[in-house]
Formats: sequence, C-alpha cells, structure tokens
Amino acid sequence: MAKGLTKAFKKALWVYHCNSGSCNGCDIEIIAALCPRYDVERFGIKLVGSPRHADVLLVTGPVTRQMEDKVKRVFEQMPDPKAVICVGNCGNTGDVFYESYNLVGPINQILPVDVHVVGCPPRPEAIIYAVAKAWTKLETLEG
Amino acid sequence: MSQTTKTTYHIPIGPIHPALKEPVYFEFEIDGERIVDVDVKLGHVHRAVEWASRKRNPIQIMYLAERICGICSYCHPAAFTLAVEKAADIQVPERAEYLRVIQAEVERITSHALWAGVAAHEIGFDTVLFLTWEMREKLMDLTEFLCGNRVTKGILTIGGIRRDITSDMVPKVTGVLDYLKDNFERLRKIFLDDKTIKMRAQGAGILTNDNALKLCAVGPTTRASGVKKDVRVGQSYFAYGDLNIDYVTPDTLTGEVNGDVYDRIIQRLLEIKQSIDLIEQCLDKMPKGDITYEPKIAKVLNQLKKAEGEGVGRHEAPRGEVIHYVKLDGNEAPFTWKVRAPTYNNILPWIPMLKGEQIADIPIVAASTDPCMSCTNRVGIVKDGNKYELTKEELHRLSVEKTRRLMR
Amino acid sequence: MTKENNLTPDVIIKSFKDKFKTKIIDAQIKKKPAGSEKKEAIDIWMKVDKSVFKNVIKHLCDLQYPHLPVASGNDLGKNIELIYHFTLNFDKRLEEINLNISVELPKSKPEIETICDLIPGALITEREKQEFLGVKIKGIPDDRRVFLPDDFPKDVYPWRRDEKGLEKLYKNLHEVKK
Amino acid sequence: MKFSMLPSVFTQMFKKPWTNKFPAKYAPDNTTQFLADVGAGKAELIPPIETPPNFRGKIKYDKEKCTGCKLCLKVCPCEAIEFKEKEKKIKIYLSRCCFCSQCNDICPSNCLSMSDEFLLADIDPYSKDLIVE
Repeated sequence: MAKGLTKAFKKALWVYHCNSGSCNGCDIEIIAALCPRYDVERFGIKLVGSPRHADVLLVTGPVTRQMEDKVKRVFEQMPDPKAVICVGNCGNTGDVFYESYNLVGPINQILPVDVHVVGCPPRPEAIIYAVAKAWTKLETLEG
Repeated sequence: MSQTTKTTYHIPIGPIHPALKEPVYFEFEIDGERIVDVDVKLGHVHRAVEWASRKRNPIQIMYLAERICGICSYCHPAAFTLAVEKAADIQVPERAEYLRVIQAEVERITSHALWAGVAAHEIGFDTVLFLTWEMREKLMDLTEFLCGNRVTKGILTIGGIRRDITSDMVPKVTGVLDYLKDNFERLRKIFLDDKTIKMRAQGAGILTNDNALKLCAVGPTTRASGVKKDVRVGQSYFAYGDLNIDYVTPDTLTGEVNGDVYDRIIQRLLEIKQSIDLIEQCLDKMPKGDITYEPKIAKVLNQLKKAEGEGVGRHEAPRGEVIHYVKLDGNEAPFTWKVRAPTYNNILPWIPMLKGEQIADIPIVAASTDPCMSCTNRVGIVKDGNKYELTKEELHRLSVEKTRRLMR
Repeated sequence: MTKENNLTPDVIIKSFKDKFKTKIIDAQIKKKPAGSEKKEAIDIWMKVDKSVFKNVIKHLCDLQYPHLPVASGNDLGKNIELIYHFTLNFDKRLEEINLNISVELPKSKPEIETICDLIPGALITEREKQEFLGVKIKGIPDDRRVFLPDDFPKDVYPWRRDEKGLEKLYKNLHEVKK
Repeated sequence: MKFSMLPSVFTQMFKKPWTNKFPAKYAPDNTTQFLADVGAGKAELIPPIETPPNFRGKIKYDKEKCTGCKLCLKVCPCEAIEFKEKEKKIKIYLSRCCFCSQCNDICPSNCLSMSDEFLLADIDPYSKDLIVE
C-alpha cells in the first residue's frame, strides 16, 4: 500500500470475512467479536456483505484446493488500500491439518497477509488486539 | 402469436459467504420466484481428515476429530472415544460417564442458542441475534470455566475425561442454569408468540414424516417431522441409560406435528429445556470415583498400540447423530477411521424442503436444518444475457422485505 | 413398512440365517454396558456374501425399515470390505440395535448393486464410496463426485492403502518454516 | 398486544451497557502513541475479560527440568514441538500449537505448563516472540 493514507482510513475499517475451509470455530469468534459483549462496532468496524466495500479481509481456515482461486478472486475484488488479517492457527500454519492432499497451504502463500492471529480459536479480544496491531501498521503508511 | 416458452433460470449460490457459514455450493433451477430443482455441491471443506489419521495415534486423532466442526466440537471426539473404547474394550469409570453427559448437554444448549440467533438474523431480527448470543456468552464463559477454552473443549480422552467438576465448581454451573431457565421464557415468547415469525416459519420448508424416514434425516430436523429418532434415548451410552429421558417432538408443546420451519424452532427450544433438566439430573446423581481409567497417557497409548478390533461410536450431536467407525489392527495408527457428520444425512432432505419455496425463503429454510455448512450470499441471476448479482445484502433485504410485507 | 414389535438380536440373526443359510458367513453379538446401571448397547456384526447382498437388504427392509446413517469401507489389500451400518428399533427406549452388515468385494472388480431404490437416503454415502474407494455402484441414480474437487485426477482413490497417485498432491503445510 | 417490546426497551435504557471496553472505549487517534503511553504507564489499558483458573493459553517451558525424553513430541497433534538435538531441549512454535495441553499431561518431569496469556498476534507467524524456547 502506497504512502499517503488519510488518518480517517483506520477509523472505520470495514471487514469482509472469508471462510476458506475452516471448521468455523474462528468464524464464530469473529461474529462473537461483533456481538454486544466485545462490540468492535465502537471502533467503526462493520461486517459487510461484499468484498467490494471492504477494507480488511478476515480469512480463516487452511485453504482447500477448491477454495484457492475463490479466495484469490475475493482478494482481488477488494478496493486498494486493503489489509488481510489471518484469524486462527489453521490459516497461519494449518495447525492440525498440516499434511493433507486437498489443502494448498497456509494463507501467506496465497495472499499477502498483514497480521496473523494466533489461537485455536483466538478469543475475540485476541482479534481486537490483532486489529490494534493492524492500526499500528497502517499508521506507518499515513502520509 | 408469441408462444412463450416456459424456461427455468439457473441460479448458482455460494461458495464464499460473508457471514459465519461454511462454503457449500447450491444450484437452483427457479421458475419465476418458485424453486423447481435444487442441486448441492459439497466438498469445499474437505480437509482429508480420514486420510491424515493414518499416520497418527488415537490421542492425536482426538484433536483432529475435534476440529472437524467448530460449533459442535465435542460430538466428534465423543463418538471417536466410544468407537475406540468398543474396539479396544476399555471400561470407563462411572463418574466420567456422568461428566461426559454434562459436557454434551452444555454444548447442545450452546449450539441451539447459536442457531436461534442465526435463524432470527436470517428472517431479519438482528436484535434477537444479539439477545440469544448474549445468553450464549454466559454459556461460553461456563465452557471456558469447565474446559479452559471457549470453543475447542479438549476435555475428552480415551477412557475418561480430563477435568473434573468438583463440588466448589457446581454453584457456578447451577448459576448459569438458573439464568437460562428464567431467560428461556423470554426466548420462547420471542420465537413462538411472535406473529411475524409464525407467518414466515409456518408452512415453509415442509419435510413430511415419510420423506424424513426415507431420506434417513437425523437430529432435530427429523424429530420435528415426528420421527422418534434420538441416539441418547435409543441406545445406552455415557450415562444416558440411567437418566429419565424421552423423545422430544413438537407435539409435546403444540399437540400436532407438520414438519415445517416453525416446528424445528419449537423442537430446538424444547431440547434446550430437556438439556437443562438432564444436566441437573446428572449433577445430583453423580457418583464419586476417579475420572479416567488410566491417568498415564503413555500407558494408554501402549495399550491401544496392542489392541485389535473394530467399533462403531454413535453420539447425538446438536445437529443429529454422529457416527464414527474405527478399526484397530495392532499398530500405532488405527487401520480405518470413518467419520460421518450429521449434515451428510440432512443434505438430501433439503431438496423436498426447498422445492416450491420462493428465493426469499432460501436463507431461513436452509438455516432451519441448522446445517453445519449452509450458505447463501451472492445470488447470480442469469437473465436474458446480462448477469447481475444479488449480494448478500440484497438477498437478506429480500428476506427482510418479505417479512415486512407479511407484517402489514 | 411392517412394524415388527419384538425384534431382539437373536430373532434378527435367526431370521437372516434361515433365509440365507450359508451365505451369512458369520454373525456375532457384542454388548457394552454403560453408566452406573450397566445398561447394554447391542451391536450385531454380520458378514454377508456379495452375491446375496441386495436381497439381504430387501429382507431387512421388510423386517423393519432401518435407519442407514453411513456405509464405511476399508481396503484389506486383496479385497475391499464395505460395511453398511444400520440401526433398528430406533424409536424404542434403550432397545436400539446397531446392525453392521459387511460385504467383501474383490479388488479386481469391486462392484455392488445400489440400495438407493430401497433406501433413498443412501445416495450420498454411495457416491462417497465411489470416489474414495473406487467401488463401482451399479445403478446409482447420480454418480458425480461429492467431496473431491473436479480437477482431482480420475483414477486416484484416497482411501486405498496402496495409492501412489496422492504423492504429487500431498502438501506439508509446515515446509515453509524458514 | 401491539407494543409488547416497550417494557423491555425502557428497562434496557437504564441498564449499564454490557460491553467490556477492551483496550480503550473508542479507537485511539494514534495507536502507536497510545501503546507507547501504556508501556510507559501514562495511559491505562482496560483489561480484557479475565480468564478462569487453568485457562489454556500460551505455553510456559521450564528449560532446566526438561530431560529431553521426547514424549511430548509423540503426543502433539500438530507437530508444534521441535527437538533440538545438540542441547537436548525442545522448541515450541505457538503459531502451530492447537493449545490442547496434552504435552503438559504427558510430560514426566512436568516442565510444561499453560499460562493464561492469550493476546498473541504478529506480522510473521514464525517471529521470535511466537516461539517458546
């Protein structure tokens, strides 16, 4: 992402969640982060229905063979200043499914990932902590 | 004389989904608004679990089994331990059997609460989603208190259970149960007495009793159609043989069964009540004693290495019956391990359910069977050449619009 | 579907034995007590000859309409064994019986008739056997693949023990360490 | 009745919101600055929801007690533990670990234990502070 990001970009990060074959433990924790108890909406983070309106792509799961090109297509459809957060160890290193004939590898081989969230599944606060790390990274790009 | 040929449109749905659902791919043949034919393509979540188990010993497979489905992460290891214990002929102490029942029922309530929130969200009631998930957060705290992790419990081991519920932990459990009981009435009023949910759910996605039997549907989906099929009642495993438990079908509340989405809502609410009652029975009937037949895991592994035989483990998961088949033949990794998640059997009933429904009903009917992988997000309608896509928002708006139209 | 009421394990085995005589290779009953009152879960393991498999299932359906959750299979080197797991009496408290019918097919020509006409629910598990074990199911209504991707090589069957085709697809996600 | 939700709306209005405002009530303008202040003790971080006793979080490894018996390698489901031959010690990759604590139970000299720290996120999955030496 080129320099010259406005200050307001990180104030309202719209999030698109993409499940590339995960066991949906991490997906539930993402939705739990949106629910009233952790409420990431106070940071302006909203789940949107289409990658075309999203700034951050939340990817979960070790990418299965059928989902590889679909995950890439979703990534390309996102408008440019974008970030990718990989939630859960499955995406970081495929924790329990580390050897298989139908998986095509941790997500950082397919997409440029900005922040890896460790945990199986990570607690909603760990996801908020990862979003804070993403802010610090975005701030380095602010013009 | 323009003779209009009746053509059906072909709608692909999926497989990427913005909300929590897993990727599955629907192909609908629709005629106007009515669905003529449904075709489901699975396999987007195929992580070759059974194939990977050939190089691992049973303790490692336990954690592979736990991550097959994130929401009901207790049912697969439960069926796996039952199968291994039958194959290797291991006797589990009684206290562990009762503790296993408590964990199974806590997970069932958590999963049904999650489903209730998602179903309400599909119809358009987001506040009910937040309300049921607030109740679910209390249950997640209870699970974290009992097992150490909110979602993947990791509490089962072969021949017993890893964490005990000591007497000073019991008040916390009963505290959450009391909170559930007085909230249950609020939930029942919201779901069952609400005029709009009745309009949307009654008569939608009907699965007749005969179809449910023929297509071997399992779990709440088939019990809502009046088929008395529940592994906990039919077979004696864990400690279900000692508790008084009976089949739960919607007619216990409304006196008649017609197998539509409304009955599935009733079915799941009744099962939450039944699970609360089961946990209380277990808490006061729990015998003393140790919680695993062999605390040293290394010794368990050696014994399993020498064991031979095959076994079938069946457990009643929140979505239906989970069945595992394990064949041990005397070396470190089991010879075969076959997993069958409940949603396999609930795929075929989708076809009779969805036939004749409108597009706007797809989300609620698909979500009513609480599939472990359901999806709708972008509906691409190919109409006279130009392809335009209804995003999840529009599909959701269609569904909400229909609710508003009915409300007037 | 006839509703036979007093189906006990010995009644079931006797009714199969005297109808198919030697074709039932062997049948054993296993019981496993559970809970403090030691109530038993009943398993019947039955080996059946390939030639008579279809009318064994027909006979079972007349006896009592079973619930078929799944058919599992394993590769025994020379031949492939398919095990159909049925349950009977599933609507009576504590009387559910697991009936596991296993049939062995030669690996050279693994073929078996479909039971989708008797039990329509068996379609998905039969399609899965076709793609994972390479068992040809004669007369299956729709034989597309269920779980494997379309670009998966045609004659590679992942559950077979001696499978060579998987090596080039295999990927260890930890290789990317350094 | 028509307005059945009104009573609960009013009760809800006077209740304290249930949200636990972890790290701060709203997004700080400059997060790096805010984290630096927290480090320096000037700003105060609202703690996350506290974890129950024996929560399964980041693994703690007591190097001296470890005898290098490699039992934990045998039982780890995700190959997250790597054995260093020369000094007979182990190295645990947190980005591979599935936090099942089987290694704690099987370790004869119980040098492995689970802390309750769970805020683990980093730019690179194999970075230094995600590996327990």
